[in-house]
Amino acid sequence: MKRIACLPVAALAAFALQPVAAQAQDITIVLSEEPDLLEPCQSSRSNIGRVVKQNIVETLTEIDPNDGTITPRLATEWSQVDELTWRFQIREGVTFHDGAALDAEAVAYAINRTMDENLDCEVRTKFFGGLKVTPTPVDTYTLEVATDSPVPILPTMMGTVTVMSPNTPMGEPDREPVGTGPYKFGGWNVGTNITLARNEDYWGDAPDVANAAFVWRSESAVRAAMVATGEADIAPNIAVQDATDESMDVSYPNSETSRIRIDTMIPPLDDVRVREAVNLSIDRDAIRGSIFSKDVIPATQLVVPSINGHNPDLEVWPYDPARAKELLAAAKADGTDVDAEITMIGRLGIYPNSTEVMEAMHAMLQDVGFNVKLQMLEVAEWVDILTKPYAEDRPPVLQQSQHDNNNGDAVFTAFNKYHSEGAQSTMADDVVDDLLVRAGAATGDERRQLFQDAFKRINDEVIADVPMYHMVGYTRVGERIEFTPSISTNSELQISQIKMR
Amino acid sequence: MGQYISRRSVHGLVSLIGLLILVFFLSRLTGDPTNLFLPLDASVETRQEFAERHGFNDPLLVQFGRYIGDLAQFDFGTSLRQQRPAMDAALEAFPTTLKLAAVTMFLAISLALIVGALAAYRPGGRFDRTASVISLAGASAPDFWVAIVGILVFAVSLRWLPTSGTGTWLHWIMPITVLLIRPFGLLVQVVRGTMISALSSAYVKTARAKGVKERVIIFVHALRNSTLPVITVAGDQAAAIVNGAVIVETIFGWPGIGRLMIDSIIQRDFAIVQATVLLTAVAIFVMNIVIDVAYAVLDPRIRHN
Amino acid sequence: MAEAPYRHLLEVRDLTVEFHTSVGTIRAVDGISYHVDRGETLAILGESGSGKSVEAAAILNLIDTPPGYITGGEILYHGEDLLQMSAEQRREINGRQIAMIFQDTLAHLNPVYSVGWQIAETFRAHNQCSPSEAETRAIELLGRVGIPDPQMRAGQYPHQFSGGQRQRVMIAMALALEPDLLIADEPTTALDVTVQAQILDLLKRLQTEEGMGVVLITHDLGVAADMADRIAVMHSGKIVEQGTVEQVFRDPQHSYTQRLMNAIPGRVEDPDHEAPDIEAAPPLLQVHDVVKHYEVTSGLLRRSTGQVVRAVDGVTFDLAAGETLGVVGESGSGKSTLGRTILRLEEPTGGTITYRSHDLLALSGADLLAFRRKVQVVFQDPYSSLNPRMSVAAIVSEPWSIHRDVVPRREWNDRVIDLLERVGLQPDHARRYPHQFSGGQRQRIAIARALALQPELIVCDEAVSALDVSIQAQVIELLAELRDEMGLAYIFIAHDLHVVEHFADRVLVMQAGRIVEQGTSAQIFAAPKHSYTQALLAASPVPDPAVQAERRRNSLTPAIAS
Amino acid sequence: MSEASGPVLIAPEERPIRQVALLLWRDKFAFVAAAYLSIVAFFAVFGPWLVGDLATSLNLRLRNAPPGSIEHGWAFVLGADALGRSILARLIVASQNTLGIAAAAVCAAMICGGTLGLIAGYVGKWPGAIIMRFTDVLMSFPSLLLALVVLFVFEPGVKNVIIVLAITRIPIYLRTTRAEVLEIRERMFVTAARVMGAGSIRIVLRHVVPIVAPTLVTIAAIDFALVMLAESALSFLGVGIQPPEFTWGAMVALGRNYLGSAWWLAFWPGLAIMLTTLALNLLSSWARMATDPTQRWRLEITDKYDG
Repeated sequence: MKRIACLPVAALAAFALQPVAAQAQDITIVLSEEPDLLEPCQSSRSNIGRVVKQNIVETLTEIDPNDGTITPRLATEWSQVDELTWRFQIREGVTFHDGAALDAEAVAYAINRTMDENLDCEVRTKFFGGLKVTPTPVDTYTLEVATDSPVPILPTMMGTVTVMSPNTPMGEPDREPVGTGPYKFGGWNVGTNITLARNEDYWGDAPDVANAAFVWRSESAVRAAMVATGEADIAPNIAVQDATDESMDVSYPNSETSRIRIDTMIPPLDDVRVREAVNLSIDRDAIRGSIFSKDVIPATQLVVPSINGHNPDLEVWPYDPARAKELLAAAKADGTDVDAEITMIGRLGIYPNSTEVMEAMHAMLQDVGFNVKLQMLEVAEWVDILTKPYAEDRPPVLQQSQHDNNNGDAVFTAFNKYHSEGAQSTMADDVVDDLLVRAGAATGDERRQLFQDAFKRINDEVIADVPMYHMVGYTRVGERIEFTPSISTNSELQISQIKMR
Repeated sequence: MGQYISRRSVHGLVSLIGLLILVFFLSRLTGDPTNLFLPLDASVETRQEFAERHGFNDPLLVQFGRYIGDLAQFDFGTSLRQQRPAMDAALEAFPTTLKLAAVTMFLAISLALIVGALAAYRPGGRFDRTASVISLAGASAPDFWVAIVGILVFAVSLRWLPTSGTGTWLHWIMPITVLLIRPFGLLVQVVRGTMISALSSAYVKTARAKGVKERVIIFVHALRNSTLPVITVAGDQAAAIVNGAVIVETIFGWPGIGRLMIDSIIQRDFAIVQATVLLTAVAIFVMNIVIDVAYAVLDPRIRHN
Repeated sequence: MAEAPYRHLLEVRDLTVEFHTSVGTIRAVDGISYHVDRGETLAILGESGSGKSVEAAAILNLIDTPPGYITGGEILYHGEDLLQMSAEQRREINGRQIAMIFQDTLAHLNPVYSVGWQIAETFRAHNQCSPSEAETRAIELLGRVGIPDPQMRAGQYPHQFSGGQRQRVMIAMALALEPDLLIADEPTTALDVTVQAQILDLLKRLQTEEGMGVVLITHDLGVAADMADRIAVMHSGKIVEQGTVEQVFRDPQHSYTQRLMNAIPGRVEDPDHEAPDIEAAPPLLQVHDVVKHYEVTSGLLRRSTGQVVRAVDGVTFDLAAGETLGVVGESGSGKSTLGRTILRLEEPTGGTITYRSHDLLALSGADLLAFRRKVQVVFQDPYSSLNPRMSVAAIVSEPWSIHRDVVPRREWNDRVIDLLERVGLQPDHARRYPHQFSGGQRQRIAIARALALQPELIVCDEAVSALDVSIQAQVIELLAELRDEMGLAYIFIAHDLHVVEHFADRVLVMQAGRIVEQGTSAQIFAAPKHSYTQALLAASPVPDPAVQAERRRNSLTPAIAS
Repeated sequence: MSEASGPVLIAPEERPIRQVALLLWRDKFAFVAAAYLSIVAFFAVFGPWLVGDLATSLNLRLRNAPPGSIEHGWAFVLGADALGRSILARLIVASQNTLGIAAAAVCAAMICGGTLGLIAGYVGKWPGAIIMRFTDVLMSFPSLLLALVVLFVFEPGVKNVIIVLAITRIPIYLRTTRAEVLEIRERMFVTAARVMGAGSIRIVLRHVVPIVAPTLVTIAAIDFALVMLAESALSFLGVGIQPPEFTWGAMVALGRNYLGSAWWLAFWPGLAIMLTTLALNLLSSWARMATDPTQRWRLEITDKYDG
């Protein structure tokens, strides 16, 4: 009877597979997460931004990833009219993909659409929360933008506002964006891919890549495998352990800074000695090059060096468990209940190996004598704990988080995280509050200085968090193309910068 | 039969309503999507305004009433994330999973019938041992693990198959295999068990006494009688296949309803959770009816009762 | 197969079949020899476990190997040893030259194929004719074995046929290719007597027409006496006696054969017993015009279709204390439903039942519990009537844990042992579990359990029907003894008239839910008045070859389909 | 009631344990499976005590140390994980959580499902109907989704993972019990008990439960395996057991991130799960055969033959 059982399984080997020979100028990009929408107004979300921002829709200004300076894009120049008003000169001779002309009216429409409360819009809620913005066309290509309170960095902020065609309906989310960018929206097979086609009428230099397809795989190993096998050309974000091939894998600072937020309001963490002891207990050098890439940079504050307001004089906390124990003993002697259980809250998948790093820090804190409990949460519960309103009877918490500021200025970081009224602030320090308010209204060197002072106080005196690292991402780039990831690759992926080999 | 099916339909409707209520309230208990949807830096006022606009501040019962009211008009709600009718999103994803499940179950059942029948012919024999251990071993491995190892071996090292995605028939092989191994392993055991008793049953003796060939005895006499329990188990497996589909769709990047369902609950996009659950429940219900009909077709004793 | 002028159609020589088990090798068939000639019927007579079915299976190569092995002997068919042939040669002989019919026809027919298909399969298996011709010939055969409207019925499935009809189908299947030899393994067991008579008639007729040799395997002496030319008696895997039917019945040589003959239920005598006087005392149980109807329902709301099954249709009788009442009828006569109604397991649709002048149907709570103490039951199936997970001690003492005032707990052990001894079991059996006992022993346990509460009435629902004849006799003897010792009354439900002949004081004959005749045992058996009673008596084969031969000459039973 | 065509065996009474051991020895696969499971069970009980804090002490220098070398001590023979902890020690310690969770979930499901099934089968009527509709609801709720929802509502600790896994397995036991009860309550010994005057509770406890229980236990063995796999699927989706607690399933889920560079992180716990489920399956199919009177002979035969 066994003979009958010989099933024709063997045939497979015959089909040794060749990667489907793609058109010479077509590329495939594999991302981790599919966008829900292609709403330009949501382009601050990386899953949407990587597809649409600066590919399909463009912004008036652009932030240079290398030095944080502002460069022209759809606006050619800008100037401040008065404290509340800025004037932008719109680039001439640009048309949207649907044929509409780009002029001041069109930009005003785009700004109004972004500010429209009927549309769920992250650009508005993230960068313009509580601010009233009124665009007024002065002539065909001149636009004045007024705000209800002084915004010294409005040109920087305009780098986040995408300009979509005036034919895009008000108040309704978009699934087929139309902009002025070097690529036109081609199609979206939900769950499968999104395709972009080169805009032959683009106002700038014609890009190399003719067609681009975005696909999604949630597993880093699969994304890496796809580039390795030639099924995809770029995987912008893979885990460090999958970056095993130096010829393809490029690390880049991804503008993220990881930290452990300390809740300074709840005992025993309200004692600054305990907070310092936490910082001294972490062996940052052991984690770097093992759990994290060797390229991560131990951080001293929550903004990366290219950000206006970064304080270069701060020093990385040393690893000094002996001193940490002394501090704890001293705190205990003064009546602080250092044996109270402290909850470490981590978020699953916040960055690659997030669980491992929390386990490692948990062990390090335990070694020094902290009574810590580790809890890994999924994103929704984690957000609930991270943001105000906080629970009244919350335990002392050390919370894993990560911050991304690639918009050039410390204001996008500081108020939210450290002002006593900030949505994620767990500290209340009058000096810091004052510094931050003054910095927000200042310009130039004074602004930088005030922010630097604030960071110095936050990190050296208040000790509001455990700064971890300025993180790096790994991009795997296939051999057919040339692409150098930059600090902005985390939120956008300009296909026009990709060159075919 | 007609009466039976209409009674089943009433039961099905009752269960469906129960399910909708359960899903509605359970999913709401997982928390408000506001924090998740808005950027971390959003102000308290923005959050408040958002929740108000989407009705998350109303009492649960009011929200439920609204949901039922819409449902009566065949409005299954609007996805918060995708900003479009939730049922559109669910229906778009459904065919993929359906195809995946159908091909998998078809292959699992056919292979299990053949392998199980041959194994049962000589229980304890070499073929039986090998088939049992291999099928069970396959069914005993975590499916996501098999999937990733499969990609690394067959796509990256050997380059026989594409890593993931959809397209050619080659793209089907790994997802189907991963999805197949568990139902196949269990079904082989079931087929083997029922075949062993079928082959030692009295009517097989009669057939041997008539001089019927062994091949006919196995595949005509015994196998048809073994299919009923197999169909029951296969039905349960098919109903549970959406679980496996979640894993397979996630890893291989297939746009199916399993992945949509899980992504939606993680993002607290309740309308889609509800739509997908409704859709799968209806599919399971329809499948059960089909199974009942299959029983009747395969077994005249059921047909005549 | 060459027509070798060999002496015998089939000759079995020194056949030995062994089964290998963990408790050692069991010799199921131990060196038996016999032969059959053309046109002759050999009855192999034996009780369950005697190895008679294994031996038949060996002829058709139906023994499962493992665990069974033919370790010795020859099976000569037309002088050629079947055991030396290849599996394929054996297959070609099966069905074409040697055919077999089996006992439990519902299990032996494939439930999912139509009977026409299954009969036609015999032709297909031997490539005898085209598939369409096979169908036609299957329909012809169905007609020939007496199935009315064969064209339509060929498309039906086994479960749509009655037991008798299924045996006809089986016979049609076996005779399809006109075999030389037919092996019939308990072909009429579990059939009603009238149906049994028809099937035996059919077999006899077909045998005469075809000139087949027949090996008839049976435990029923009556059937053997009716059908056989020669008899081989099997016991514990050996043939203990062989001879013509007259020799064996008239003058059994071997002690086992003698015991078997004495065990014929009709021959149980109970001279000590005297029937109680019905008129003397107020009756124990009065059943008046009891009706039990089942409504046939359909549809979503289970509405009544207006159709009614009249399981019990107006039954009236009295039962005196200490009296034994036999209730006899074929399947579907309503006798078991009547028993269940008296036990308050079913609520009757109409009528009254009084027990010691209490309205039985109105009892509830403590009164019902008190009644439960007085009336017990022994069921047919000794396998399912004992909980397999309980020890014998637990089974027998269970009534006391329900009725806590009967026996104090510390005396349970002693009383269980008493009861076991009383029903003929050993005290150390108390620790064992039901599966360790034979059918007859289990029935004794069930009786011990029924006796535990010292009841006044025991309903025996086919209590001996599933047992071998010799065991039947022993159990009935036990019941009779207990009756005399304890003054028990019995309602003894049976399908076999002869079982109750000498045991019952009075007999009710039931048909289609009604009592067609009642009277004392002597009256019913000596001078049956109702035609149905007469038919029942006539159909039941008497274990006496002379009587059977006489009957057959008169051929009272017409060959109609059951 | 036909006696089987084989000879009637009066089962010997002597020493049932020896009998079971003998039957087990006859089936070599089942024997090996039983031996393996005994070892695993031993580690589940004594593992944490034997290994101490070897399983949790970090050593980032040994991060992802490959298996096959005892250079760093016997504990690292299977390699080290992403935090340089001994995989062998972690496997041993995790066996407690893994088996404990699976056992607790299966037991809870069996008890709940069994009880509800008894009610549905024995009482019937409207409680039965409600229970059956409830089962339908539970069965048409994709179990991974249900698990996710419940674990989002309650935090994913050991206790809640057990509850979730139990809930999703309830229907199996419920339906099986109900079907068996419907059949058992028609059996003669139940009728006999009613004639004796036994009440419903007595009948259920004395006559129905003991008969249903072995069937449920057989299902439980297979379910045990499924629950272990489901638990690892939960970990894959990120809601299973969370550090610092760990199970084999969680180890595979975490280790999958390293499959491309350090396969042993996911391989060993995956192998442990696979072998355990395989062993349970083999043992339960052996048990099914050993308890089925019509198949038991296959184990009792003394001789080997070649299929």
